[in-house]
Amino acid sequence: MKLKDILSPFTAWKHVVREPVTIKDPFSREGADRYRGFHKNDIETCIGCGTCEDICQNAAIDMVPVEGIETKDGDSGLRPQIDYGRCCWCALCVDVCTTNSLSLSNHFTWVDEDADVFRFIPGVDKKDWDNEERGWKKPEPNYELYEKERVPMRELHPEERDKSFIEMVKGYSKEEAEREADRCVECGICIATCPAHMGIPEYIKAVREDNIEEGFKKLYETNPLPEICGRICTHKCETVCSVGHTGDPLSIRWLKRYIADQVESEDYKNILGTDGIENNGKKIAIIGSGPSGLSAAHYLALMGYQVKIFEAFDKAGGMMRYGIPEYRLPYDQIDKDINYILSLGVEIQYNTKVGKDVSLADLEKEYDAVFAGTGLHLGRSTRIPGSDHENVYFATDLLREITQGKEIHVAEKIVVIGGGNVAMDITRSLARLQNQKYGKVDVTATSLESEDIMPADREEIVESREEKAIVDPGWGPTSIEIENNKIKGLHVQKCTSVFDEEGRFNPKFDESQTKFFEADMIVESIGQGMDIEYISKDIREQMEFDPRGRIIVDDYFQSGAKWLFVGGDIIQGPDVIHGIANGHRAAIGIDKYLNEKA
Amino acid sequence: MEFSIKNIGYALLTIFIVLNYGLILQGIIRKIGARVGRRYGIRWYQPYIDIIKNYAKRSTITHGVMFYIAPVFRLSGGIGLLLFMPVIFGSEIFSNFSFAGDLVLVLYFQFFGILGMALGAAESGHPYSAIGVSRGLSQVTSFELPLTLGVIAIAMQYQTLNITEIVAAQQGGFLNWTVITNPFAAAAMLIAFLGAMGRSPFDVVLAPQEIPIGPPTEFHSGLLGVLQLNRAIFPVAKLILFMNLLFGGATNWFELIVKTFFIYMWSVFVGVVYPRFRVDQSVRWFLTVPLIIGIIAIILIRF
Amino acid sequence: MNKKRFTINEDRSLFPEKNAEGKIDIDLSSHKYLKLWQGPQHPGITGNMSLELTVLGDEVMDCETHVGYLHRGFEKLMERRKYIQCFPIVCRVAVPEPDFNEYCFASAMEELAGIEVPEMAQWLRTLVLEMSRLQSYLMWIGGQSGAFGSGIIGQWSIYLRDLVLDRFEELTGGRVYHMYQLPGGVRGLLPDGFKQRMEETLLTIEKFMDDIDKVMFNNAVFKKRSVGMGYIDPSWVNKFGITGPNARAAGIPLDVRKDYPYLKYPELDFDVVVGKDSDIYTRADIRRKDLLLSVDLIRQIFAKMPEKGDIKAKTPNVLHWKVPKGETYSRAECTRGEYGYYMVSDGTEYPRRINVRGPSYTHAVALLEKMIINTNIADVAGLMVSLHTYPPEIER
Amino acid sequence: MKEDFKKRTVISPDGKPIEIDPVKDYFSDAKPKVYKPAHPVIEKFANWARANSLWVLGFGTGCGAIEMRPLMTPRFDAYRYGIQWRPTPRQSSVFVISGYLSVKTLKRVVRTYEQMQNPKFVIALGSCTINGGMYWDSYNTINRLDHYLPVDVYVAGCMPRPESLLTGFEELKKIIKEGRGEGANKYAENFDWYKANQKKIIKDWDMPDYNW
Amino acid sequence: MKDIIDRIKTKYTISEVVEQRKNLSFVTVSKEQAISIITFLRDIEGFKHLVLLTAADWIENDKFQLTYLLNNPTEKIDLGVRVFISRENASMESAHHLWEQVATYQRELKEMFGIDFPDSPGVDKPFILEGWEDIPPYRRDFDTKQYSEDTYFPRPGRESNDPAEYMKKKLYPNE
Repeated sequence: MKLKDILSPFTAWKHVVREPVTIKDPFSREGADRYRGFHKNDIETCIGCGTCEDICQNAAIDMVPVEGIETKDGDSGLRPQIDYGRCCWCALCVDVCTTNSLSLSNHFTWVDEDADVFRFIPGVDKKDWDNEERGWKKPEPNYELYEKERVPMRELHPEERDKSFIEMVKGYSKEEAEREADRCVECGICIATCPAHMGIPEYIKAVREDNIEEGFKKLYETNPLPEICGRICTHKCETVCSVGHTGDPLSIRWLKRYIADQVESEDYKNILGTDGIENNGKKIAIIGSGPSGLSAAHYLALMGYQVKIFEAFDKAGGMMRYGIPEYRLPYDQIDKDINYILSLGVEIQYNTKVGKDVSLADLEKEYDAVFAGTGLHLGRSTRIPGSDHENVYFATDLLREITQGKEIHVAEKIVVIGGGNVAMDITRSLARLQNQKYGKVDVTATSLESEDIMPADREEIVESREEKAIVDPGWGPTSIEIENNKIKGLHVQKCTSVFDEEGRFNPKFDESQTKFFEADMIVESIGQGMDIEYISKDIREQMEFDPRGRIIVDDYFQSGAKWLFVGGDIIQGPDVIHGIANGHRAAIGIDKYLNEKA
Repeated sequence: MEFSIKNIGYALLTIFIVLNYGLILQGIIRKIGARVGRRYGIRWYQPYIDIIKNYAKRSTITHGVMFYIAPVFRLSGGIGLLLFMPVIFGSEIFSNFSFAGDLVLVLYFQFFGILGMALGAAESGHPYSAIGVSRGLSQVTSFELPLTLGVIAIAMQYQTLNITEIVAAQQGGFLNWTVITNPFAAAAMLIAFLGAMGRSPFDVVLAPQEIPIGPPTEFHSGLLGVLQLNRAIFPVAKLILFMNLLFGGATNWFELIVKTFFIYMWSVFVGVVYPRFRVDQSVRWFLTVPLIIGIIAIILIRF
Repeated sequence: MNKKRFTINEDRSLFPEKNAEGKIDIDLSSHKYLKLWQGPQHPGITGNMSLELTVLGDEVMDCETHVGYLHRGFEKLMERRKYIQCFPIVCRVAVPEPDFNEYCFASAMEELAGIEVPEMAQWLRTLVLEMSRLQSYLMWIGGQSGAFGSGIIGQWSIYLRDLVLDRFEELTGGRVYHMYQLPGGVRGLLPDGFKQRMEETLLTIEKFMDDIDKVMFNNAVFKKRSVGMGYIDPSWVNKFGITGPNARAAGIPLDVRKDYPYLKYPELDFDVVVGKDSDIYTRADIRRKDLLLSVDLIRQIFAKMPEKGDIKAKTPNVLHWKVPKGETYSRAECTRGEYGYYMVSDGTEYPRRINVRGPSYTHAVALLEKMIINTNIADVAGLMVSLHTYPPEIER
Repeated sequence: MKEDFKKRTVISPDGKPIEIDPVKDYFSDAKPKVYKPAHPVIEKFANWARANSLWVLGFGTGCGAIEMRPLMTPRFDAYRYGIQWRPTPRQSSVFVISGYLSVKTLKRVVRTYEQMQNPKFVIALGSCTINGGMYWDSYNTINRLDHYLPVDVYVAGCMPRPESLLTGFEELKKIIKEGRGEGANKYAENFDWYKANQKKIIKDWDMPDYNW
Repeated sequence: MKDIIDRIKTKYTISEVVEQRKNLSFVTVSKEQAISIITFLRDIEGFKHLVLLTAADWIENDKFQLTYLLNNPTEKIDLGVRVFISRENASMESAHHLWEQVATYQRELKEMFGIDFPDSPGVDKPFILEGWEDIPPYRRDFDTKQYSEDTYFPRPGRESNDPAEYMKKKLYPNE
């Protein structure tokens, strides 16, 4: 025992005169800026996707309905409720939150006698820490628990594609598709928005797990035209995709196409197991072989009905074939889907226009029920001065003629009026034709809506510009200048707003700002109208119409004339997926109607 | 010395003052210890609340008769030690029952408490209590040796066994204190004092990390309250004993408080910084250094 | 120093004879022995475990450790959690030192999934591991002196640990459970002014460590209690699977940081601290030096790490991350020795089997049971703390 | 049942064989009593003392125990609020259940709780005691503490910080001062229910129903 | 590493070799030869240190996998020795004579997987669990969630909705 060892411990006593290091007031001590304290949720931003619930390993999060928050497209109306009898404050729910609405405050004290109170809906149940700025937020930068950026779709370069009608989108490879499918958080918000309510998360899961057959079956449960839909669907699902709130939405459409592309025509029946459907002896007539007609035909055929489609043109597909340019939707892909439907025993009678070649009344007699999905084929006119000129065309007519292989008039300078997808289709088709004919492009698309509210898909606008077409939105056409019976161009004025405060169509213009688009051909593409001349007067009397002349149908698309079901673009739309959904629904309705009748 | 009812009143007054002083001292000493650990520590009046709390406990369980008697023994040990010494020198009221041979009796009372505790703790049936008691007895036995040697040396020095007389002999300035006049005896006793106070390195009896917490493990509620009362009185009584024997006693309460506080601080001063000896080490230690000093003291006095 | 193995009584004639297995046949009905339970509620036992001691007088004749009071079935729970969901729970395996769990889990998973962690994240991980080591040692040092009955060191060191926890809170958002080393990277860069505040903390630690040196390591009584006590024979290191400071105190330089370099340790300059006396004091001293080494390493890390960089590698969507089939073992040097995760993946979203190899598993059961025999019951706590065991990692 | 607890015959030191039934002989199995509060004035004073002298049992049952040390040490220094630690259940008045309880620990916790003297209080820390916490699906940890012991205060967090814990103690003080800290009486009143719950999960019940 | 495996191969049969990384390989050996291979590795090849002993349940193959992870502290390499044993009456030769801590591992395996190690000291004593009556919990066929729900009754009042189903209920209940 050394003396030093005995004495040196006494140095500890110097601390007795030093200030204690105690925190004077521990009750109001605050957590660090990053502290993972109690939950906050911005319920306005939150969409109730439930990803937080999925990742929570403690099963601490419940998705519960909240008063005052409605269930709508892209918002389940549910909000996370957190059980502090489970939570471990790992903040993975914050990190994975698709909208970044969830965060943690740096408050950490919650004491109570009752064990049942430790359960609350952040943001709804008011808490002291709701307005606390500090606390855990998702780390930055480059910190993602799932990939926020979309796997880019390989496309033909503008130079490669602007002369021909070859399909420009190449489709995903297996690796790309799996990578894209991996981004899905499986919330299922998209299902409600999809008119056909496709099982989107399920088929994406099938892609991820490389189980194409399973995915393909899933597709056909709700959609008999996956090849077509996989290319030209308006993909409303992607607009509500929860992943899209803080990143790119999933390429749901391309994944659908990926599945369909992987399956060869000859394997269809095998995979779907649709051999040997028993015929139930009932006959259904379908007018029009557009998406709704084909969809209805498909599901009716599966139910055992004998289905016959009456088609006015010499090929099936309706607007899908005659309204959509080939570079977006190659004809062989249309045939792939249609051929499968036909293989189920569906007959098509081409070149038969109901109302002209055969009357609706005849169909009523001959068939147990009739489904009409005749679509919108009539172009609408702007009715501005000069719009009756012969070189003023309707986009639908031109597109149809291009498909039919007819030589159409292609001028050197073209103006397209309209901002929808059809306008873009015709713009780009004309650009290709100009390129073929003149080696240069001079086509301008102008629309009433400004660029941010243009109804056309974003990528359509971008791609149009890539193909050297000019898109100049936000102008309202006033007149077409005609000189010597030749079109000189289009006068437009600035459109300041399209819809009024109540959301009705009521454009306002700034007359001081005008512009003149030079052109020697003008294409109108401001919408289409329906042609229901084939429904004779006596039948119409049984049916109901709304003040704007549209047919009123019930939930099953059954019109006032009980045997007549109407669907597709004339009821909802215009787009393919609504048509498919309507056709499916109507098929169920017809089945129900006939069963009840029997 | 005449015994009268009045003396009982005086004794009770002494006990009351010493109890309060003991409790406050306990609080303050714990605060000082906490300060070395850089914290504030308990409130100075916490020992009071603790005692009230323990008496306010509703239930008490028993392990047998001795279990009840032990705290009483312990407390009587403390009170006995106190009451047979003059607390304030020269004061009629606080001279208590000091008599001619009180030094011997006082030494006995040192031991009395732990013996009573031994009986009760054994009755409680807890192994830690049993181990604690055996440790306590061996340690007390070993530090009694140097302590007694020191006391004998002092008794020989002053030729008396009466504490009052010993104190009287030390009056007249600090140079007359035994600690100056008989440093070896004082050293032996002060080292033994460390053992008597039961602070580390000699806290083998309670030893929270080894046998939590030794003899009183099973005592609770009111029984613990009694032990706590003793814990307030007993150390002060010991302090007064050492003050009387070594530091010239006290002629008033202020002097008593100052002196006893510093004597107490001696054990705290050592206790805070050292870990605990093992029992055998502690016994060995008492039987070496202080024992030798004590023997030297005796020899020096004798010759 | 006294190298002789400690025995209480030189005269062993009073004690019973050992049998052929080297153990004593204990006949409890002989009334010579006392059964003594230490724990689970016992201040001298680290964590919630208990020792069933059979004592003769003051001396322990037989010891059986009882664990399982903290068993939560992590290895089972992880089998029904996705990989990402295992991430928050692994750190709970060893409460006072969660980061090594996070690292071992993440690195095993990254190895199977073939993910390269970005440079910056590796530096941050190294930093967090060293900080964790620091705070764990600070907690231990209080425990070691406390086990011998000196409370004052614990007061200081837990305060110091709290300062480190404050830095942890700033960096990781968690005080005790940091949940910082996510598979693929880490969860945040250093906050503003962190280095400076950490430096202040380190200076405070160094200052207090000087005092602790004087009060604890140069303390006559502490030396008396610890020198020559709890001897571990170097030959036991392999026999019992001893790692870390316990092995280093016996003169065997086992340190995963040097032997199987991981993260950024190859770029840091340090020597393995080795002792030779293999008693409680040496082990304590090794840990003190290791603690100061951590302080030094943190400074080195700050000096060498880049200012900015990616904190996380790109990983598959964690909600359905499938780790390729395979099995691996990843290890790290924690304060107690080699910490490891053995992971078996069957190619699904859920781990097939994860086994946590905590160093306490061997130290606190087989080794402790052997070492405790023939010691004084007063030394049981000190001996146990000197092996630095954490029960939660034994039973998980 | 463990070997130690089985009935057996032992030879006493004086050579006579004695029959012992450890469970019966070594423990008392009298049921707990309900203790009526004293006169309101006395009770109020007593409650003030109880609230200001919280003796916490030093039994770290789960992770939360690690935050006890900061409380005892300079940084948070709970002693200044009248909170002190006792190593023995007999003398403690507050039992802090620091997080999850495995069945094996619960058995010890029940015993320890029963050894504490009335009035006694329980503070439950963390998610685990409320609804199972992160071990909600574990086969070895309980989900709801209030099924086995009466709980006075819950502190949320995983694990709760020392500051929260101090707030919990303050809350407990408030409860005691208001005279609502009657957990021990509640336990005695609903003794059969608590016992049934405990026995349901503690499979090797080798102790008397009540250990004082 | 490769030469070590070659050397083992000269004496024993190894059915599968996986090189996980440069200093970690796994070999599969038969139940009969396992202990003798491990002893060989410990005594001749310098794998003196046992890192861990654990098991994995391959219920679909009706096998338990035992992994003895050995470490060579001088060469700084690890070798995992895998042994597949049948799940039915699972039993394995004890290795407690090789390393002291193995008995502990074997006790745990016996308790958690029900793999018996005859002759291992104290193998039948409960290690972690107390009064366990169900099948050994680490076996794959033991459902811990189910057990917990049946035994520890979670706090009532929790109810969750799946967003997709809830939206269907709210927005298109009939479709």
